[in-house]
Amino acid sequence: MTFEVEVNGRLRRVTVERSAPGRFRVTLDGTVHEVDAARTGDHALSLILQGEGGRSRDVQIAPSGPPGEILVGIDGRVAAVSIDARRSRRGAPDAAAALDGEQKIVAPMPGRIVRILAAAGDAVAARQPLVVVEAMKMENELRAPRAGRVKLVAVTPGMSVESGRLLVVIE
Amino acid sequence: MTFEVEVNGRLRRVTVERSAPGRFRVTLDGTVHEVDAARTGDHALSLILQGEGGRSRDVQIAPSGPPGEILVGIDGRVAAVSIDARRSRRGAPDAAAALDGEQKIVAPMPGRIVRILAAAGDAVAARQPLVVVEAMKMENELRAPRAGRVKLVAVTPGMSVESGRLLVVIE
Amino acid sequence: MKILVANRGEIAVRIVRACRELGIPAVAVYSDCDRGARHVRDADQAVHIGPSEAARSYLCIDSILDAARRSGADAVHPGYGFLAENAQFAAACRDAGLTFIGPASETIAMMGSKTAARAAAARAGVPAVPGTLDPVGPAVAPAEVACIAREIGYPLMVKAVAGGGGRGMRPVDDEASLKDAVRAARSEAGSAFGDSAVYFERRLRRPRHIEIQLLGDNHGTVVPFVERECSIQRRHQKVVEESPSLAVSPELRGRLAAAAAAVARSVRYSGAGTIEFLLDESGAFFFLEMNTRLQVEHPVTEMVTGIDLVQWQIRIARNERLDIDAAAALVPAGHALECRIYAEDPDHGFLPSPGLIRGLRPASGPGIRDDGGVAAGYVVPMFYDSLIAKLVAWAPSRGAAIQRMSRALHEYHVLGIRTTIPFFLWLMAQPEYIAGQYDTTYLDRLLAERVAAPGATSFNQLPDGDDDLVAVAAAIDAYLQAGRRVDEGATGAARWTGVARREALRG
Amino acid sequence: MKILVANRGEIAVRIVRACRELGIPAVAVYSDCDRGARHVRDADQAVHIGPSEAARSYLCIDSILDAARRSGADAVHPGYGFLAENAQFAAACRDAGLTFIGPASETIAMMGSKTAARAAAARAGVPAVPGTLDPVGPAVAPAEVACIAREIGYPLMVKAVAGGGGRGMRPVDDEASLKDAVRAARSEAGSAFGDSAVYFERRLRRPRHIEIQLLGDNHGTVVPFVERECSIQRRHQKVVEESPSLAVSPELRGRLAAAAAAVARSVRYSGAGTIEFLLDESGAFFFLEMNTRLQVEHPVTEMVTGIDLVQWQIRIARNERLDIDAAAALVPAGHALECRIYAEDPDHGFLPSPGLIRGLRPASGPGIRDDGGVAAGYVVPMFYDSLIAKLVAWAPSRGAAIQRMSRALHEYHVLGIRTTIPFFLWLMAQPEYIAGQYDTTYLDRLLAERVAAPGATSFNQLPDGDDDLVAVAAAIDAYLQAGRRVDEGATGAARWTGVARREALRG
Repeated sequence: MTFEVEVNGRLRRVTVERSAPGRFRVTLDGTVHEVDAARTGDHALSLILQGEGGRSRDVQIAPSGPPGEILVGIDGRVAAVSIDARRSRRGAPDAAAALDGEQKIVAPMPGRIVRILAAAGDAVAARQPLVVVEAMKMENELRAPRAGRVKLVAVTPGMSVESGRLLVVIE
Repeated sequence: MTFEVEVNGRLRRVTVERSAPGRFRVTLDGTVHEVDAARTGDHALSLILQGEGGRSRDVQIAPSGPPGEILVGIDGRVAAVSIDARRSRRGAPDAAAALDGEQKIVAPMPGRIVRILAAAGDAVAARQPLVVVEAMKMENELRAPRAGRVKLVAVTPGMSVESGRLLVVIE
Repeated sequence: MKILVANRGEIAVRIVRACRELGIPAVAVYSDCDRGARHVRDADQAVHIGPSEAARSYLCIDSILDAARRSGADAVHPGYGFLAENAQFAAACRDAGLTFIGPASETIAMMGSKTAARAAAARAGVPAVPGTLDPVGPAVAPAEVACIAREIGYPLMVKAVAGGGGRGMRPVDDEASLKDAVRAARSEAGSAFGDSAVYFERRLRRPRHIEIQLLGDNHGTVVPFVERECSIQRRHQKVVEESPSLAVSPELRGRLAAAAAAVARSVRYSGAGTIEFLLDESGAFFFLEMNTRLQVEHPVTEMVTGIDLVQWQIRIARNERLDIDAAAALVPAGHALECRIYAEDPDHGFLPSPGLIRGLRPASGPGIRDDGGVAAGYVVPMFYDSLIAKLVAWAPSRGAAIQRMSRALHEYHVLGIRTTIPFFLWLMAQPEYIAGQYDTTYLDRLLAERVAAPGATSFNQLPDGDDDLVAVAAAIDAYLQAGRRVDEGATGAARWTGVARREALRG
Repeated sequence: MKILVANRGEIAVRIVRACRELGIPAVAVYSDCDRGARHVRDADQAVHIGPSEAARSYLCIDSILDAARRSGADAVHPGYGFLAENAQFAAACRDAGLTFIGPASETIAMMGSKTAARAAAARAGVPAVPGTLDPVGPAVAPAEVACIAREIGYPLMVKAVAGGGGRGMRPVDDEASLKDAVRAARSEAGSAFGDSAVYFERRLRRPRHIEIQLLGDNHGTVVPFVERECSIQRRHQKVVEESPSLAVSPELRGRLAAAAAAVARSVRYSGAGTIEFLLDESGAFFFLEMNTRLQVEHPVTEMVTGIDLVQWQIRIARNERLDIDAAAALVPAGHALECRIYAEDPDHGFLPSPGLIRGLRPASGPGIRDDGGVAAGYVVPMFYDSLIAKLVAWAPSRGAAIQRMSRALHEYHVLGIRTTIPFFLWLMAQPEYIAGQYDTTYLDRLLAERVAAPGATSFNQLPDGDDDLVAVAAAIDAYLQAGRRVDEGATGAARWTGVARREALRG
C-alpha cells in the first residue's frame, strides 16, 4: 500500500507492507525500514525501528479537520501531516487558490471579528493587516500573505467565525 | 426506560427519562432526581444533581466482562454494578449454582494452578483451601465458600487459567 | 465553611484541591461551554451561571452571588483574572454576608489605581518608577501632555491608570510619537477598563521584573517571601517564571522584602498579594504595582518555600494567625521554574488554538508538578484566557531544574490542539536563558531576530530521523485504518465519521 | 554513556527519566506482553528479550547482555527486583565490559547471605537481631535444631538465608510448632531462592521497621540519609513508607546513621544501598539486613532531602565524587509519604487484579508526585509484581501530608482493574495511623480485626448518597448507550462488540 505523506510541508512517498504480525516493511523515498509497530491507545502508536539498535518512538496521531489531515505528536513536538496529499489537497479550500491568481485568507481559529482594515478594491501590500479577530482575550491581526488587490471581504465586524471560515480574497 | 441496577449487591429500580437536552428525570426506588449529565470522556460521566445545591460527581464507567456487568469509579472508589441484573444474572455461571445445591469455585483472575488441595469426593469444611493459583508473583489460596463435598476438580497443576475459569465444584 | 470558587480552569482546580486538603466543601461555577470542564467535575457542587461570554457568566457579579446563595456557600475565592481585582465584587460579597477571600474592597480599589498605588508606595518610602503622580485624563491639553512627558524624559511608557495584563500600554521613544501613543493607549484603556485615563513612566533600560509574594493576616502580621523573577515576557505577558532570581543577592532580597512589607503594612494588607518591582542594570529597584490577589506564578514560591499559599489565603480569611517562620520564608530551598502552557500556536505568532483535546498525558515524576485545568475530551473554548496548564519543575540547582523541565516538556502530550510546549523546549535550550542573562526585553528581541533570520525554522522542527519517523508512523496508521475500513466494510469517509462519533460520545 | 535498563514498569520509567535529565540515552528491554508498556515507549531504544515468563526474559542474564550488545549500551541499571541483587549478573556485566550501576558483585554476594551480612554488621560493631550466626542447613539434625532455637529463645522467626521480599519466613511461638515451621520455610526458600538453608532470629515485640538509605562513591565517601519508616506492612510486604519517622529523635537518627555508615564503610560500599533495622519498644535498634540496590520507597527520601538518588547512582558509576552536604542529608525538610498502588483487589484478600487499564488519571498538583509505570490501553500482565504506580505526598507536616495523600487518592482514577487505592483511602483515615502509633504487626492485626468484625464493610463502601448516585449514573449511561444502539441500528449485543472494538484499537 503506497501513500503520499506530507510532513511539515515536505512530501514523502511511503510504501507499507505487513511483513509479520505487528511488523511492517516500510519504504520511505526508496529506503527500506523494518518497523515494529503497536497501538498503545486510541491515538497512540509505538514504533521500534529494527536494525538501528531498536530506536523507539511513541507517536500520538489525531485527525485535524479535513480527511487526510492529521497531527502527529512526537517527543513534545507536533507535526502537521497530510496523507495522500494530492487527493485531500484537491478538496481543501486554500489549494484551489494556489492554482489561479487568487489568495484566500481564512480564519485560523474560531473567534469574533473585531475590525476590518481593508475594503473590496483596496490595493494591499504584503503583510498589511486586513482583519482583526478576537479569541481567548487576544486580538489577532490577520495580514495579507502577498501584495495584491482585495477582491472580496466576506465578513463584517461583530461576526463570530468558525476556524477555516473565508474572510478575505486577494487577487 | 426502566432498569434494575445492582450496586455492590444492593438491587435498585431506576427509571430514566430525558427531560431536556443533557437533563434527565431519574426515579430511584420511588424518589425522583433531576439530573444534569454530560459525557466527559469515553468512560466518564459528569453528574450534577439539581435541587441539592447542585451536588457534582464525576463517575468513570467501564464494562467488566459479561454484558450488563460494569465497574463504576467514583471519588477514588469502585463499585461493581449490574444493569438489568436479573437478565445478566441468568447468564452468569455462579447464578445457576445459587439455585441448586451446587457451588462453583472459579478463578478470580488469570493465573497458573500451583497446587490442588482436594480431590473429587473429599469432604471439605468452610474456608478450607482447595486450590492455589499463582499470579503476579503471589500464591493465592482459594477456599471453600461453605462445607460440602468436592464433586469435581476441573483443573490440574501447571495449567494456566483465565479469569472466570471453573476450578472446583462443591455439592 | 463552604467556598464558592468564582473562577474556572487550572486555578479553579488548584483552589478545589486546597479546599479538599482542608476538608472544606468547594462549589464550582460554570458557563455553557464549561459544563464538562475539569473544575466542575472536581468540585463537590457546581452551579451554572450563564452563557459562555465571560461578561454574562464569570464576570457577572449577580449570577455569582446567586450561585453562592443557591449552593449554601459562605465564602468566595476569586482566583485571579475575572473579578479577582474588582472592588465592587469584593464589596458585594461582603454586603451579601459572604467572606471574600482576599483583601478589603477599599485596598483593592486603591491598588487598582496605578497612580494611587504609586503614591501609597511613595508614602511607605518605596521609590516608584519615575513618572507622573497624577492621572493624565482626557481633559488635559496636548501641549500640557507634551510638557509632562518632557519632565519625565524619554524613552517613556504610556500606561492605563486602571491597567493590568499588559493592556493600555504604549512605549514612546520621542515626542514625535507621543500624541499617537497617548491616543492609542487611551482608546485601548477605555475599551478594556472603561477608564481612558493614562499616566507616564520613564522606561528603564533592560529592566528585570522582580516581584515579592507576601501574606498578611487580620492581626497585623505581614510575611514577605523569597522573590520571583518574571522577566521572560512576550508582549508584556509573563510566560516563564522562576524563584529565586539570579539577579538578586541575599542582601538585595532583604531590601526588596522589607520594601514590599512596608507597602503592605502601610495599607494593613490582608491575604495574599504581590508587589512588583523593576530592577535596573545598576541594581536599583522601583515599585511597579501591587496585585491584590493570587498570581498565576504562585507555585514557584510554594516549591522553594514549602508553603501552600492558597491554603493560607483560606486560613487568613478564617482569621487565623500567620505562624510562618519569616526568616525561613526568605531562604529558597533549591530552584523552581514554571512554564505556562497556553493553547496557542507558536509557529503562527502564538495565535490562539482552542478546540477538542483528544489526548492528554501531563508530565510527572521527580521534581515535577502539573497544575492543569483541562482533560482529554474537553473542548478548550475560544472565550477565555488560553492557559491550560502550568508545568513546574523543582531541583536543587537552576541547571538541574532546567534539565528537569526539558525532560517533562518532552514527556507532556497534548493532542488535538496546538500548545506552547514546543516553544518552551526551544527556550530551555537558549544559551542566554540557561545562563540567566535576560531582562524583560529579551524574549521579544529573541523572537523578532528568529522571525527575521533567513530560513527561520518551526518550533516544531524535528531532528531529521524523527521527521522520517513521522512519515512512517502516519503511513502505518493509515495502513491500519484502511485495514479497519475493510473489516468494517465501510467507506473511506466512514473512518472520519467513526472518529466523529467517538468524539461525540465525549460530549 | 548509554544505559540499558534491565527492568520494567514504574522503576524502569523512573530510571529513563533520570537518564533523560542527565542527557544519557536509555535502552529499554521488554518481554512479549510488555511490547506496549510505558517503559518501552519512553526509552530512546527498546530491545525484545523473550517470552512473558520472567525466567525467560527479565531474569535471563544472557538475553539482557545480548540486548546491551545489540543496542550499544555500555552500562546497565538493574532497578530492583529481578536481577538487581544477583551477584552473577553483576559479575557477568563486568566480564562483558559493561558498567553495572550498583555495588561490586562480591558485595552483593556477601550481603545476599543474611547470615554473612549479620556477621559483617557485627564486625562493624552494629548489633544484629539476636539469632544464629551460621545457617541451619538441611544436614542439621532436628534435635540440634531444637537446641539452637532454645538458645535464641521463643518467640522466634525462621528465615531463609538467601531470603528477601518476605518469602521463606515463618514465625514460631513455641517448640511444638518449630519442626513444621522449619520444614515449611526450607521448602519455600528452596523453591524461591534455590537454597533451602534457614536461620533463626529472636522475634521482637511490636518492632518498628526503620531503614537508612545511603550512598557510597568509588572514593571512600559514604553519606547516610534521614531514616525511612516502613512499618506499615501486610504479610511482611511494605505498603506505605514515610520519612522521617515519628519514632526517631535527632539523637537516635544520628546513631542509626552512624551504624549504617559503619557497616557500609566496612565493605567499602559503592552505589545506593539501604540498611534495615528493627527498633524495639525500648528504643534499641538491631541490624536486620542490607539491600544492595535502590528501594521501591526511595522517593520519600528524595522528597525530604531534594537529592535525586537515581541520578547519583549513575554519577557514582561514572566515578564522580559525592558532593552532598552530609549534615543536611540528616535533616528532613518536611514530611513525605508513599502509597504503593498495586493491581490488587483489597475486598478479596488483595487478590491480584491484572487486566486492561481502560482509563487512567494520576493525581497531580501541589505536593504530589506520581511515579507510575502504566498507561491507559495497557494490559497489566499476570506475570510480574502487581505494583503499577507509587503515589508520593509531601507537606511541611505529617498531618498535612496525610491530608494531601487523601486528596490525591480521591483524585486518582484507575479504570478497568482493581487497585489498592480504596484501601489506602481507608488507611489514611485510621486513628492509629494518623497518630503514628503503629509497628510492623499493626496492619495485619487491623485487617484481621476488620475481617472478623460483624458486618464488615467493603473498602469500596460508598457514602449512602454516592451509592444512589452510582445507580443513577449507571442507569443514565445505559439509557445513553441504548440511544446509541438505536442510532446505530444495532442490536443490544452490538454495544458490547462496539466497546470491544474500541478497546481493540487500544492494542
